[in-house]
Amino acid sequence: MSAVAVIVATPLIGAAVLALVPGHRLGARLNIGFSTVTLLASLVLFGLEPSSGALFVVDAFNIYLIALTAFVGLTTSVFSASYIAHEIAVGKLDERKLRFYHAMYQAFMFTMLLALSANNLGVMWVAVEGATLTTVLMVSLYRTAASIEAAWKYFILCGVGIALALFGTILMYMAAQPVMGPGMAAMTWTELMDHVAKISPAILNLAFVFLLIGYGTKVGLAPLHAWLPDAHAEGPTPISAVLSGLLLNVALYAVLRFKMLLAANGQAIAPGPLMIAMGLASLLLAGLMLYRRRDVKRFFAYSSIEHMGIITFAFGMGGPLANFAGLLHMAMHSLTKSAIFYAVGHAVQVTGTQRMDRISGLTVSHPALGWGLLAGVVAIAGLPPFGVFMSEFLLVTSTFAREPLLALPLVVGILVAFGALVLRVQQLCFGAPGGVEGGGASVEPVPVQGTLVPLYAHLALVLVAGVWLPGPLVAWFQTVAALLG
Amino acid sequence: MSDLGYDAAHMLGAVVLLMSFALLYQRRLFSLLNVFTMQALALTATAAWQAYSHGEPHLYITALLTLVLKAILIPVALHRIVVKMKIHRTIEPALGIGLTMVAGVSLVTLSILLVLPVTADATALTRENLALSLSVVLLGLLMMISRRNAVSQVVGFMSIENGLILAAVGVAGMPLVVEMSVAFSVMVAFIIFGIFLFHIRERFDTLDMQKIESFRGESD
Amino acid sequence: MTLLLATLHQILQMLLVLTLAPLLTGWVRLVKARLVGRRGPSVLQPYRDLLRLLRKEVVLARNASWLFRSVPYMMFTAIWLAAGLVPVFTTQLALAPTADLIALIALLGSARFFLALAGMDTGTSFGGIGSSREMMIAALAEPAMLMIVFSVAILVRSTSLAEIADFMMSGAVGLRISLALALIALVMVAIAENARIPIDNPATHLELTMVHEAMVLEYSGRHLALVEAASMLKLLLYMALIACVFAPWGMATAGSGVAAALGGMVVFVAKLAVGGTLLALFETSIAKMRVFRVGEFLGGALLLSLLGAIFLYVSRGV
Amino acid sequence: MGLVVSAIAFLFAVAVAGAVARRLPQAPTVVYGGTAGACALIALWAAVRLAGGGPDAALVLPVGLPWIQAHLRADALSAVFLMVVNIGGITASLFGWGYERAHHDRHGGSHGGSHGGTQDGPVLPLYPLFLAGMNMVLIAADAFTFLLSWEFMSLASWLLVLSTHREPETPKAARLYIIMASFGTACLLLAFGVLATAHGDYSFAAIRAHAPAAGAAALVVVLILLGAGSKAGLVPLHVWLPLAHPAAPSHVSALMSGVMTKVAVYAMIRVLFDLLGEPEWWWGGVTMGFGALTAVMGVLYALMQDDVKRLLAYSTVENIGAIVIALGLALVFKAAHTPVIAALALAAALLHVVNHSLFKSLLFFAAGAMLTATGSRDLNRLGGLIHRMPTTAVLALIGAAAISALPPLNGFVGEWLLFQAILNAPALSAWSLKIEIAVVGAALALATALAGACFVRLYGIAFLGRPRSRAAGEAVEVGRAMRLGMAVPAVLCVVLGVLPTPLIRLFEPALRLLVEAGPFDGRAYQPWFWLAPTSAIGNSYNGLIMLVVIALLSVVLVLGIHRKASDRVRWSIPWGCGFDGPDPAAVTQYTASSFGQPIRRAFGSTVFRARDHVDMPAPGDTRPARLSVTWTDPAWVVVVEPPARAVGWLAEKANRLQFMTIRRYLTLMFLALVVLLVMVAVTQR
Repeated sequence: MSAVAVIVATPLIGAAVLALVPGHRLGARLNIGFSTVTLLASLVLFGLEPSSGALFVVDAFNIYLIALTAFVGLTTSVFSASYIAHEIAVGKLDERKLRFYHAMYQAFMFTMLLALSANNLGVMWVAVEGATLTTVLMVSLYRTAASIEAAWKYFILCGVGIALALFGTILMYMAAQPVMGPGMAAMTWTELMDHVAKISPAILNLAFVFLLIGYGTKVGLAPLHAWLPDAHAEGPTPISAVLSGLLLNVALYAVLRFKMLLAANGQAIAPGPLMIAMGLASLLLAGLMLYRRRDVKRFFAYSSIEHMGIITFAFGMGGPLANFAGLLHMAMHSLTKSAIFYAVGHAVQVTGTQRMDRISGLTVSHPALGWGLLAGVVAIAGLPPFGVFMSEFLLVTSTFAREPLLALPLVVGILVAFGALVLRVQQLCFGAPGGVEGGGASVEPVPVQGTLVPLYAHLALVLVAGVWLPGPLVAWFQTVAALLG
Repeated sequence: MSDLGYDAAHMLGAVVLLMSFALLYQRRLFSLLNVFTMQALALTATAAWQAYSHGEPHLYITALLTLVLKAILIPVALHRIVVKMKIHRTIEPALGIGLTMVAGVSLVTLSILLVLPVTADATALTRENLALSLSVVLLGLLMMISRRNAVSQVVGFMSIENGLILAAVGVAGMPLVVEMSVAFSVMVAFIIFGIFLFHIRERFDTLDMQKIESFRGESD
Repeated sequence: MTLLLATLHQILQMLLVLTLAPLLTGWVRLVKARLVGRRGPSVLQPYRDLLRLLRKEVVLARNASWLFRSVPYMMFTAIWLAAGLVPVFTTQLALAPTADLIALIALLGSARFFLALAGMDTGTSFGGIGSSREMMIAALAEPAMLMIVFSVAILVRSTSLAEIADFMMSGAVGLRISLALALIALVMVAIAENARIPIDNPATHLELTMVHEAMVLEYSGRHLALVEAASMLKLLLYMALIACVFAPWGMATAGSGVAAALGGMVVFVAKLAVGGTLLALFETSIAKMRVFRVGEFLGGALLLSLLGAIFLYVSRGV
Repeated sequence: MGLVVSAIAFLFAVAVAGAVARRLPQAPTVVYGGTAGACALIALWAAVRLAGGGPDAALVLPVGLPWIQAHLRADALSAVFLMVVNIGGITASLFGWGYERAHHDRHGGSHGGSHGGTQDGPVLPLYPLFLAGMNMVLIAADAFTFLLSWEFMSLASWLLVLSTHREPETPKAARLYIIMASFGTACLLLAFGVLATAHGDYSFAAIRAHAPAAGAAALVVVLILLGAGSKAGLVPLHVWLPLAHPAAPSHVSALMSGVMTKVAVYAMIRVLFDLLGEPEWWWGGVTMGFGALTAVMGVLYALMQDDVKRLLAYSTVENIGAIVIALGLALVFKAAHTPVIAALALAAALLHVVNHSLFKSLLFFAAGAMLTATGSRDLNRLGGLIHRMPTTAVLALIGAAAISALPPLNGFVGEWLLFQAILNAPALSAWSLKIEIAVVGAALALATALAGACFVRLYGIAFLGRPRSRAAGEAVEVGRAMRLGMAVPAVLCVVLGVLPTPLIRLFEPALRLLVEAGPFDGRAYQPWFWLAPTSAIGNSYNGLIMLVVIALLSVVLVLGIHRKASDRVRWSIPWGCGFDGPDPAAVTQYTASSFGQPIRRAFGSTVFRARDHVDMPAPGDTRPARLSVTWTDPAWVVVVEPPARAVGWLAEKANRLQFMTIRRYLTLMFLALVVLLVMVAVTQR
C-alpha cells in the first residue's frame, strides 16, 4: 500500500515544489525527475500482491493503467522539456506561465493516479474533477482567443458532465446504502463488489445512466464529445498527448468500474447495448469528422474519439475476447496516440503551422520525424505489426462471430476513419516538403531541437505488443475481462 | 424515522423543486437571482433538517456552505457582474417559456416514472428524495439549454448542484458530502472567475455564449 | 511398326499439303474466273508465282529488324506444322498425340501473332492498319473456333483430331443440331481467318478495306513467297479441317493398308475440289462487308458456336 | 521449417541493414544480394520439400495472440507458393540491383525529376520486408498470424508504392491501394471471425476441426472472394491495381503484379479448399463467374492503355481471372466428387500461377528497362527499341509470346490444361453449371485471343516500328544485371513450356492435400516429357516434340529456300504516304490508340463508354491529325465513386457538429441523457 501512497504523493509534492521553482529549465528537469520517481514506484507495484485498503485499491484492472499512466507521464515530461524550450525560444510562452504549467502538470498526474488507485467512489469523483480543472487551466495556457474559447467549452461541457457523474455517484450510494448500511463501505469498490448482488437494480440502472453520460463526456463519446477536439487542438501539445493518452482512459476506467458492478449484480439492465450504441456513434461520427479537418491536432483528437468509440464498443460487446481487446486497445491507443502527438507537436514547431495543407513531405525534410509520425499513424490505423491490429483483430472477429450485424457498422466505421487517416498521413509525410511558404528548412526562424526518444520509445512498445504480450499482462487482462462480463 | 421528519424533509424538498420551476419561469435576471437565492435557502433548510433529524452533524457544514455561498456570496457576485458589465437585464429564451414549462413537467413525470420501480427495500424517503432531486437536476439542465444568457446558465448549473446536494443530504450516512460539495463549489467559482477573467481581458464583448463562440475552431 | 508407319504417314502428309496448297488456290481462282465469265489463269499459276517470287531480290524497309526477316519462316513453319496435324488421308499420324485441336489453334495463333508484329515492324501506317484489324478479327475468330472445338470434343470425348475423325467415321454420331451450328460457325471462322470475301479480299490493294494484304505489304521476294505460300497452306488447312471433322469418310484408319491410304489421298483431293468450288461460288455471290461489320459477323460465329455447345447438353443430355 | 523462419528473419535483418546503411554505395548490393540469397534458400527448401515429400514442417513461436501463439506450418500448398514467391524474389532482386544502380547513376542520387522513375522514398529497407511479409502469409497457420502477415505485406507494398511519392499520380494510387487493401483485410477478418467462431479458435487446425454450418460457410465464401479478390484484382475490386502496381519502381511492380496477387490466390485456395471442408456446388459457380468477368474485362482494359506498366497491370487482372476460373472449376469438380478432374483444374490454376509470376515479372522488368532507357512508359513515346535494345527486345518477345499463350511456351500449357478441365463439364450433373462452364470457356477463349492482340500492340508499338520520341531513338541497352534478371524468367518460360510435366509432378502433393487426387491418377505410364492428364475428355500435349519438330521444319525450310531462292537484299525507304522525314512527330505510323481502335469499336464503346476524338486538320494544313481516346472504367463508377461520394456527403453533414454553440452541445448531452433515461424507464416496465 505504501507504494501506492508514493505513487500518488510524488506528483502532489512535485506540484507544490514546481509551483515555487523559477526557471523553466530546472522546472522541466524536476518535472522529469518527479515523473521518473512516480514511474519507478509504480513499477514496484508489479512485484507486490494485489491489495486493497480504505483509500487505495490495486488489482488486476488498475495496476497496468497506473503503470501506463506513470510511463506516459514520464515520456510526456521528456517531450515537454524539449517542446517548451522551443516555445520559450519563439516567445509563445514565458517563465511565469511555465512555472504554472509544470505545477499543473504534476497536479494533473496526481489527480489521474488518484482516480485510478482510489478505492472510493467519492475520491475518484473528486480526482476526476480535479483533473478537469487542471487541464482546463493548461488548455488555456496560451491565452489566445482560440485557446480560451476551447478551455471554456471544455470546462462547461465537462463541468456539466462531472455534475451528472456526481449525481450518479450519489445514486450509487443510495442504492447500496439499504443493503450495506450507512458509511464508507457503501462507497468503496471492493466492498461494493462483494455485496452488489443484493442491491436493488432499479437505482443501479439510474445511477449507471448518469455515470455513463457523466464520465462518458470525459471519455469523449458522441454526442458528448464536443469539447475534446478543441481542447486538444488549442492547448500545448504535451497536454494534448496526456489528454488523449491518459485522461480519456481514466474516465473510461471509471465507467468500466461501474459496469463491473452492474455485471456482478446480474439483475440490472445490460449496459452493453448503451455502450455499443454510444461507441458506434462515436466511431462513425469521428470517422466522418476526420475528413473535413484542417488542423492537424484537431484531426488526431477526432481520431481519439474514434478509438474511444471502438473501445467502448468492445466493452459493450463483452465476453472474454472483446473485453480483452478493449483492455489492450486502451493501452495501445494511449501509447500510440501520445506518440503521435509528440510527433505532431514536433512537426508543428518545425513547420510553424497546425494546418495540414501547409505541412507535407516530412519524410523527406525530416526523415526521423516523418517516419516516426508515419509509423504512429500506421499503428493507430490498425495496421500490423503494431498492437492496435491485435485488438482490432480480436474485436472484429469475435463480434462478427457473435453479432454479425453489429460488426458491419464497426468495420465500416474503422474503414471510413482509415480512409481519412491515409489521406492525411500521405499528405503530411510524403510529397514535396512543405512548411512555411513551402520553403522547408531555410525559413525556419528557430531551429527545433526536439527529442524523438519518447516517440520511438512508445512506438517500440506498441510494436512489441503487436507481436508479443507478456504473460502477467495477459493474465491481468483475462481476469478483468472475466469481471467485466 | 418519525412522520414529522419525513413530512418536513418531503416538504422542503418540494420547495426546492418548486423553486426550480420558478427559475424556469423567470424573464428578468434580477428576479432570477432572487429565486435562486430562495432555492438555496430552501436547500439550506433541508440540509439542516436532515442534520438534525438523522443526527449527522457534518451536514450542518453543508447547510452552512450552501447558505454562505449560494444564498449570499454568489447571488451578490452575479448581481454585481450584471450591473458592472451592463448585461441586458432580460433573459433571452432559446425555447419559449411555455414550451419550457411543458418540458419541465415532462421531465418531472419521467423522474417519477423512473423512481416508481424503486420499491424493493428502499425506504419511502429515499424514493421521494430520489424523485425530487432527479427532477431538480434535470430541470437545472433544461435551464442551461433553454437560456441564451450566460448568467442564467450559471444559475442553471448551480441549480443542478442544488439537486445533487438535495440527493446527498437525503440519503442516510452519505460520507464525503462536504468534500464533494466543496470540490463542486470550486468549479462554480471557476466559472464565475472565468466570466470575470474574460471580461477583464476584453476578449469577448458580451457574455452571450453565441458570441463567445465566434471563433469555433476551424471556421477560417 | 505402327510408329514407323505413322511417321511415314506424317512425312507424306507434310509433303502432300505442301504440294496441294497452291493447287487449291489455283483451283479456286480458276473457278471464280470461270464463274464471272473469264477464262482465268491456269490451275498451276500459283506455283509459277511462288517460284518467281523466290528468285526475286528482297527489298527491305530501312528500319526493318531481324524480326521482320524471320517472321515469314516462323509463320510458315507454324502453319505447315498445323496443316500436318490435320488428318487428311489417314488418322494414323505420328504427331497426333503431341498436339490436339487446341494446340493446332494456338499454332495458327502464333503464326498470326508474329505476322502482325512483322506488319508493325516497318513503321508504316499500312502495316499498322493490317495488324490491328487482323488482331481484331482473330480476337473473335479464335474463341469461336475454340467453342467449336468444345462442341465437337464433348461429343467425341476427345480433342485429338485423329480420334475425332475416327469417331465421326464410325457413324455413331447421327445428325445433330449442334454439329450443324458448329459447322456454320466453323465455315464463318474459316472465311475470316483466310481473309476471304466478305471479310477481306485477297485480291484487293485498296487501303481502306485491306486487312491481310496491308499487313504483308512490305514483304517482297522470298519472304513474300513464304507468306503467300503460308496463306495457301492455311486455306487448305481449314478445308482439311472441315473435311476431317464433318466429312471424314474415305480416310484410312488404324489397321487399313497402303491402298486405303492411297484411296484416302484421292478422296482428299476430291474433297478439296468440291470445297474449292463451293468457296468460289460463295465468294462470287456475295459482296465484301465493311471492316467494322466484321465484329458482328464473327460475334455471330462465336454465339453460334456457343449455342452449339449448349444445344449439345440439351440434345444429348450429357 | 527452421530454415524458412531463419531466412525470413534474415530478410528482416537485411531490411534493418538497408535502413541503417542506405546512403552507402554498397547498400543496394547488400540488400538485393541478401534478399536474393534468402529467397533462394526458401525456394530451394520448398522445391526439396515438394520433390522429396515428407511430413509438413511446423513450428509454434511464442509470439502473436498469447493464448494461441504463432503457428507456422509449411505444407505442400505453402511450398508451391513459397517457390513462386521466392523465385520471383530472386529475379526481382537481380533486376532491382541493376535498376537501382542505373537510376542511381542517372540521377546521381539526387531528387531529379524525370517522369516515372524518381524514388524519393527508401526502397532498400522496405523491399526485403515486402518479401518477408509475403513469405509469412504462406507459412502462417493461424488466423492472427495470417492476417498480420497479410496486412504487413500490404503495408510494405504501400510504402514501396509511395517510394515514388513525388510523382503526381502516386499519392492517389497509393491511397486507393491501401484503402482497398484494408477493405480486403476487413473482409478476411470477418471471414475468419466466422471460421473461428465466438470461442476464438483461431488456429487453422481448430478451424479445420469444426466445419462451419452451411449459412456460415456461404458467408465465408463471399467474404473470401471479396477479401482475397480485392487483393488479387477480381473485377470489380481491381480498381486500385492498375494505379498502384505501375506507380512502384519496376522490380517492385513485378513483385506486386507477378507475386503478391498470387499470395491472394493462395489465400483463396487455403480457405476455399482447405479450411472450409467439403464445398457446395455453387461456390465454384460464383468463383468461376467472377473469374470470367475478370478475365474479359481485364484484357479489354489492357487493350486501351497507353501506359506500358498500367497495361501490364491490367493484364495481371486478366490472368488472375483465368486462375480464378480454374479455381472455380476445381471447386465445382471437387463438389461433384470427381477429384481427378478437380486435380486437373487445380493443377491448371497452380501452373498458371507459376507461369504468370514468371512472364509478368519478365514483362515488368522489360517495362523497367524501357523506362530506364527512355525515361518514359508511355507507349506513344516509344518505338523501334528492337534496334537499340536487342537483348531486352528478344527477352520481352519471349514474355509477350508466353503471356499470349503461344506454343510451345509455358503460357500455352497452362491454358491448355485449363481447357482440358473445361471440357470435362459433361461430368457434372447440374445443368446450370454445364452451361455456365460453356460460357466461361468462351469468355476465357475470348480473353486469351484478346490478350494476343494486346501484346501484339504492346510489343509492336514499343519495340517495333520507328521511334516516337527522341528519347526512344537514343535509348541504350540496359546493364548486365537487368538483362540477367530478365533472362532468368525468360528461360524458365521456355523450359516450362517445353517440359511442364515435372513441375506438375511437383504440385501433386499439394493437389492430394486439397482434392485428394492427382492429375495423373490412373494413368499407367506417364513419361516425364509428356503431358497427358487423366480426364474423361481430352488429349495429350508434348511441347518438347513440338519444339523439335518446329526446329526441324524450320531448318528444312531455311535450307530449302536458300538453295532455291536468291539471296539478294536491297534496303529502301518504305512508302509512308509522303511523310518520311526523320522527325518522329511527322511519322505516319500507327499509334497505340489507333492500333486499339478496331477492338475498341467492337467492345469498348458500350462497356467503357470509350469515345474516339479525331482532330483532323483542314485540307492543305500540314499538321498531323490526332486521335485521342477517352474512356471510363465502369468498375470505378460502381465501386469507388458511390462510397466516396457517400462519405463526402456525410462528412459534410456531420461537419456542422464542429461549429455549434456550447448551448447546443449541452442540448445534445441533455437529449442523450433523456433518451437513455427513457430507455431505462421503458425497459424496467
